[in-house]
Amino acid sequence: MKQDILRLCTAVAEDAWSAERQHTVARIALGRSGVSLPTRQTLSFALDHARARDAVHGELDMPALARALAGLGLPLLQVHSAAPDRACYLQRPDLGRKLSASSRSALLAAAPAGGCDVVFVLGDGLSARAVASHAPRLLEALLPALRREGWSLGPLVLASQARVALGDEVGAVLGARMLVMLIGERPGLSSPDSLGVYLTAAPRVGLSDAARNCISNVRPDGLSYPLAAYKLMWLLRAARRDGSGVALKDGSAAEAAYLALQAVVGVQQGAGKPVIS
Amino acid sequence: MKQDILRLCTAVAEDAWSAERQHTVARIALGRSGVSLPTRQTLSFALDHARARDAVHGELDMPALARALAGLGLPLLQVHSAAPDRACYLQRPDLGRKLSASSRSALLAAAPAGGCDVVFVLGDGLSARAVASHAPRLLEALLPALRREGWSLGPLVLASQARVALGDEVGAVLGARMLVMLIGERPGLSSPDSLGVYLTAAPRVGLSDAARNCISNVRPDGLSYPLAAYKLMWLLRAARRDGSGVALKDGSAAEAAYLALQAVVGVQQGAGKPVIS
Amino acid sequence: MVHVTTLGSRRYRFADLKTLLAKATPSRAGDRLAGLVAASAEERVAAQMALAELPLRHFLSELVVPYETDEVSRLIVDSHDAQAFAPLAHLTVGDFRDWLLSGQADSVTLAAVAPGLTPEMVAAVSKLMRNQDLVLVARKCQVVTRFRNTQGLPGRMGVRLQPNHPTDDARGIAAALLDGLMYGAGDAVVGINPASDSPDDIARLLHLLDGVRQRYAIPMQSCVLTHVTTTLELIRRGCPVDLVFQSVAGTEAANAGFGINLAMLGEAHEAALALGRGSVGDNLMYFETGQGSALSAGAHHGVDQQTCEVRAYAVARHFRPLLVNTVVGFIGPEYLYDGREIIRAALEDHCCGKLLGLPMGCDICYTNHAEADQNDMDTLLTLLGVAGVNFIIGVPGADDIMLGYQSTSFHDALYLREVLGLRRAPEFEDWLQSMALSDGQRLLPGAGSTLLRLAEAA
Amino acid sequence: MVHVTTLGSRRYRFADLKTLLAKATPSRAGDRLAGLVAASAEERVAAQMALAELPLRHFLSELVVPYETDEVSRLIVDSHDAQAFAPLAHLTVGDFRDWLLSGQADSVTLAAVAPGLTPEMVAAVSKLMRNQDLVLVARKCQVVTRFRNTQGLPGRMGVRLQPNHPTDDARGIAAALLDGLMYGAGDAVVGINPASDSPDDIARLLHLLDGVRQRYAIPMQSCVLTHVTTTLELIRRGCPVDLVFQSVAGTEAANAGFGINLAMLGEAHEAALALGRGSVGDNLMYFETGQGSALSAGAHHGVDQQTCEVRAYAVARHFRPLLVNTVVGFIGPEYLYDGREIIRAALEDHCCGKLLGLPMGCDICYTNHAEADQNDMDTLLTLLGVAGVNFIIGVPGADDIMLGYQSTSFHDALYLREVLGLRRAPEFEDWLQSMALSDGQRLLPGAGSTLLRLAEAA
Ligand code: B12
Ligand code: B12
Repeated sequence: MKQDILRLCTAVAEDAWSAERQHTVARIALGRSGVSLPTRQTLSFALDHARARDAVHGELDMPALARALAGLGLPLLQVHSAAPDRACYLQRPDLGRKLSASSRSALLAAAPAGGCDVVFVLGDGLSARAVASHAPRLLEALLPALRREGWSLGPLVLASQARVALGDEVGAVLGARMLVMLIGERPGLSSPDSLGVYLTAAPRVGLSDAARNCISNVRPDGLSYPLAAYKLMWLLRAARRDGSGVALKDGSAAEAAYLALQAVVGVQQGAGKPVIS
Repeated sequence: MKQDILRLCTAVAEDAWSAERQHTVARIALGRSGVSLPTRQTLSFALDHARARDAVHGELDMPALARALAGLGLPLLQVHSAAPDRACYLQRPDLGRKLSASSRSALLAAAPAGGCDVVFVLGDGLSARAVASHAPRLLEALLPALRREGWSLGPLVLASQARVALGDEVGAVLGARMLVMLIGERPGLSSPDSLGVYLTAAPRVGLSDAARNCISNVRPDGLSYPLAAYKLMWLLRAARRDGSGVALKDGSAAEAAYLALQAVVGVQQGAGKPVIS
Repeated sequence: MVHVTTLGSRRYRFADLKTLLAKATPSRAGDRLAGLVAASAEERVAAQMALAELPLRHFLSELVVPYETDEVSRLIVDSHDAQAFAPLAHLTVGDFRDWLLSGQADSVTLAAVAPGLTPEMVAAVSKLMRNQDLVLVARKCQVVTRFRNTQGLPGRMGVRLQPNHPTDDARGIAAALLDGLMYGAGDAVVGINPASDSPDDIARLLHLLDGVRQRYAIPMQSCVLTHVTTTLELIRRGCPVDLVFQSVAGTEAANAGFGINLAMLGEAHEAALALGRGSVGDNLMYFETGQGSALSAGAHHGVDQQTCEVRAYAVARHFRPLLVNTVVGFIGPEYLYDGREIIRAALEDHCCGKLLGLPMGCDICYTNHAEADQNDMDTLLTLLGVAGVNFIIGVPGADDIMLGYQSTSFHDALYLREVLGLRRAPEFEDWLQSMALSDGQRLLPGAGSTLLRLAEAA
Repeated sequence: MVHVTTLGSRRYRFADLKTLLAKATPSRAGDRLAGLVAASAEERVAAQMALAELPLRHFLSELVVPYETDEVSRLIVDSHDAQAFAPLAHLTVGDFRDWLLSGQADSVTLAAVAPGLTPEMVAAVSKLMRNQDLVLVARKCQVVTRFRNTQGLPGRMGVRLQPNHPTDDARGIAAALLDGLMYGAGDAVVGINPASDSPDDIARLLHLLDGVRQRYAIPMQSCVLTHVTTTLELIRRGCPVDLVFQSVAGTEAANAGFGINLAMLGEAHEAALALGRGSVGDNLMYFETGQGSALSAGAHHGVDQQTCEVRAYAVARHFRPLLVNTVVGFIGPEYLYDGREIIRAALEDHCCGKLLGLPMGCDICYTNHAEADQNDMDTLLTLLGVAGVNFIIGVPGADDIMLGYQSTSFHDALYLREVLGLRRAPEFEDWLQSMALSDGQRLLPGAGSTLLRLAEAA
């Protein structure tokens, strides 16, 4: 990162394939000092690690997220897991999977009569930044298609100190037939803000991960919003028919390839209109 | 320790010199499994470690210690260092070397006019058990001789969360010409209760360890009370003449050898009367 | 059965074998979370003492998870080799440790008794072992496996080249793959974790890897680490599947949480064997495990996480794997809190796996929510090198840009080769030399122009 | 001089070199106690970046402790070898790390530049090094010293046999000495820490050790680790003094706290040299050091404890020692809190000492008030073995019954020899073989009847 401020040293053997760096943000062609990482690389790594550690401890800015979601036309509900704070959250995954008592009552009170087809939960998970940055854009890309197909939508649930399985309880309480959890994945050195999407049909407390499907790495350097929305739409449709989980395989790839092409040719990451057929 | 409950295994090679164990409590002739410690030895070591850890965290039972010292005929004063508790004490040696504000005032109030020849501080140090078990016996062995030689004695100061250098401040405040700190040494696996004795002439805040002398390992498996008292008496006399510190070497060995003989021949550890000429 | 130790005036009581095993375990986050740890250091030693007294035979009668309700327990009991066990049958767990450390337990003998050991026996003895014991015993175990090259030979260590990319982009993966090969990595396997769960995407990646392998005649095996059911489907579709990957855990319920069972694994194993793609051998399963997965799925039955982990090795062992990888720091600080817990767990996993006869590798790694850093990894790397680990992971610059964690870099592997003189799989070593990338042992500076054309290939 | 790093929108400012060095140091208890650590992980990296940019030359002009008031500073400056430094003069600290890791820095070159390095340069570069770098660089440094045998040859490691006893009892010491010899320990030195400060007692111990050595013709050196002034007195009295021991620290004031100065050390060195007792060489000083001692004496001048420690090596270097021992975990958790801090510090000390040309050994140890245990020691032991440590300590069962702490046992040394193939000093190895105690490398089982008579000798 601050590599420029560090002078090159003759003891460093540079790698001939540094041109390959254009194809990936992976730390390739770093060169070596003897067999070891050059000083500039260890320092830039150390800096990124210091920053990633901060990302883990970042809190979800609920009001800001609520503002960003305002335009979507869905009621918002805020809930907390049973983990009171970040330190506890990190050590007690069991609590991150349960609603706090007050959140549970609040949700029960707000549950739509007769349930609904799909509920979205936005959970901080291990990177509040991920959900803050990407969840609104992903929903923007997705909701028009859902509405067009006549899915009934429950409230948007913003959950702090959340684990993936928290969605099971939320979905059950709200009578959702399908639960989509948008959650911050563990922050990596080069990806402090990666969003994971977990889909669970017929959510209820006690489900295992075998009952869900996952779309991962939604972020600018990863899966684009339109593509993620496309995949999710495909999975939602399939899961409504056959249920979610291990048996359901993402078959959207062929169509997605077409979309990817389209994205490369024209549509800016997240800037264009939703493009789901 | 609980070696008896562990059966011998043929894979263990025993050592031929186990008879040597009578000469030392060191862990000799342990045998080996391959090149490694036999199971029974690693377990007995682990048990001792668990117990030594407890010894570090033990607190000084002030009332009991006061009772044990009652017969010595000296006024008792209780003081605390500036380290409020054990956790802080272990991490802040600087605070363990300073009196708390209230202890300082209390000491000032109790200071004998015109000072005194010697003050004894009994500090918990790293093993409260050491000072509780051995300090009273050591003083019993020593005080008669001091009195006989006409040393003026200050109060006995019982100090909790104490480091060696705490004595400098105590001595200065009380106007002691000589300060003896009796303090718990770090607890070892086989010696959870070893007492250290540190002697400082003309104590004042800011002295370095080069200005003191030390008598170490006072305990049943170590230096006996009579011998320790003998050495201390020798050092006190010499330090009164030449000052304490690196330049003063313990020259008591020749006489002590005689005493040691005497101890082996007859006098039970601490059971007999003080034997200082 | 109730187990008791008396220490001085205190009597410690352990209700059953699983409680005894849990209390005898060095403290770690997952067991604390599950409420299974000893209440004091002394209680832990008391449990270890009681465990040391327990005859190995006892483990054949008292199970930690019932036979009736758990297929992993059934596998363990039903496949136990009483004849291999016979020479050890008279030992207690404490004796067993002494025996393992003794000269009697050499590589040949250890391999011979392996089928007679159950995971619980092995977990038990590891709880009495210090870090140095875990190193010393593990390095005596030799587990050699083969597919297109030979893994696990003494004095050698493999590297899994892990060229992940957040969109599974072919150019991005090829760039990382090139980087790894230029650094002499990839002999254990070139294995991609796909971001996608789509069979079409996986198929594309399988063809990419097989194309590179064939074009440059690399004596390597490849793998795309998708769910076993997807791999099975792709085998049926005729895709070039070398290794079958799956995460496995130590109880039936935990495996169900992963969407798998033994029958599924068996089916995939058979299907891949039928392809006959191995050239020097037919070990073709690649399993990953890690302490904490059963607890995380609420499927641990009150058994401590290390014992659960070793039970996962019983699952792996059944399928004669080429590679077993404990992803020790990957699952997170919820289960292994800091560098110290990660290091201890890795040494346990490696040693226990080896004792059961598995080709153990280790993903020496940590996540950014754990209290650990590169220094801890350097420490663990060095320890596992001395312990004779079969393989480690190689990720560009130690930073996995898709999985979001830090593993070991290609440089890290070179460090270990340098300080311990560890060599690569012999077939791969020859290939590197033929490509003028190494002099057989060390990398040649500034070489590799042939391979640079790889980039264009992708 | 003020040092600055800008990271994004933040500007980090470091008032002077000692502040920069302190903030660049991995966090540890003593520096936290002294209020010297970086406020955040990011600030630490910023300091490391600024340090990486600093020319090595700068260290010759900005001192961390003033020349005028500190004799250690004067020693460092006045004994600096500008010619040896010349090849490195153009490097920054960051470049220096790269160079140290490169193939250019081989054993011969490293030995040649050592006199051109100041402690602060070496401390600085170590702060940019990961644990693996500290291992890799240290093992390239070879420091060979000699008295009655040869220490520090490649592939070899010595053991100081430490037969302490709480009353300095001759039988007790002899028993522990026998135990150590039977386990093949003692080539580095047989060194007793006396409980007593009495010259008569010390003299008795010196005669005891010399008697055993002569009676069994052991190619070993002995030492009683009393204060240097006492040793000097005993030399004058004609006692058999092989090695002169002293604890040393990195500032004049800290040394004053130990009751010593450079002149005293010089005097004792000369006096011992004059005895001419070495048979294969005349390295005869034995120094001990440890992070935290200067701070403990309030004599650190705001310099971080690791830099203070490396300055102590400048003191040691001046007297061509046979052995330098960093007693890393001995001083206590006040300065190195837990196993992790102890491990890091030990690797730093070992590497920095070696870079300065010292025969570094390590007392791999911890006290019972520290958060550490045998597992941490196993880990450190293995790392230092790989790093090529010159010697370690051997105490019966790892339990020093006089000093009240845990060090490494004779068994620990055997473990390390076993897993890394490390041999003993050649002269001592021959002796063990002549006594039928070993086959040259491994101990023979059940042997040693000759030596058993030792016990009676005492
Ligand atoms: C940690 C992790 C694991 C750990 C989970 C341990 C734990 N208890 O925490 C372990 C190693 C056990 C694991 C296993 C598997 N994982 Co996983 N895992 C991850 C990882 C790295 C981080 C997840 C995260 O941050 N979650 C957010 C936190 C806040 O939520 P959480 O509630 O703590 O986490 C839960 C979920 O993440 C869930 N989970 C983990 N993996 C998977 C996979 C699937 C398909 C599902 C539905 C749920 C799931 O387990 C956690 C506990 O319940 C992601 C990659 C990434 N960058 O996100 C891959 C990832 C999600 N896993 C993946 C896969 C394929 C698997 C496996 C199916 C592999 C296999 N063949 O067996 C297995 C089985 C998963 C299952 N059904 O349970 C893929 C999913 C691909 C996809 N698009 O479907 C990902 C994206 C990585 C990859 N590309 O390989 N995994
Ligand atoms: C820890 C220790 C050290 C550490 C102190 C580091 C620290 N800042 O904590 C270090 C390694 C620096 C050290 C150095 C020396 N030590 Co020392 N040390 C000990 C040890 C193991 C524990 C002391 C203890 O528990 N104190 C109790 C705690 C609660 O008090 P504290 O305030 O934290 O500790 C202070 C004192 O212990 C003091 N101190 C430490 N050693 C010595 C030695 C003397 C002579 C004096 C006056 C003070 C002193 O330093 C501490 C900080 O101020 C004892 C052995 C034992 N079993 O007690 C030997 C011991 C006290 N040390 C001893 C010796 C000889 C020395 C040295 C003189 C060795 C030398 N040749 O240089 C030096 C210099 C000491 C000095 N004048 O400062 C001898 C004393 C023999 C005697 N009867 O006089 C002992 C008994 C060990 C031994 N037999 O070798 N030591």
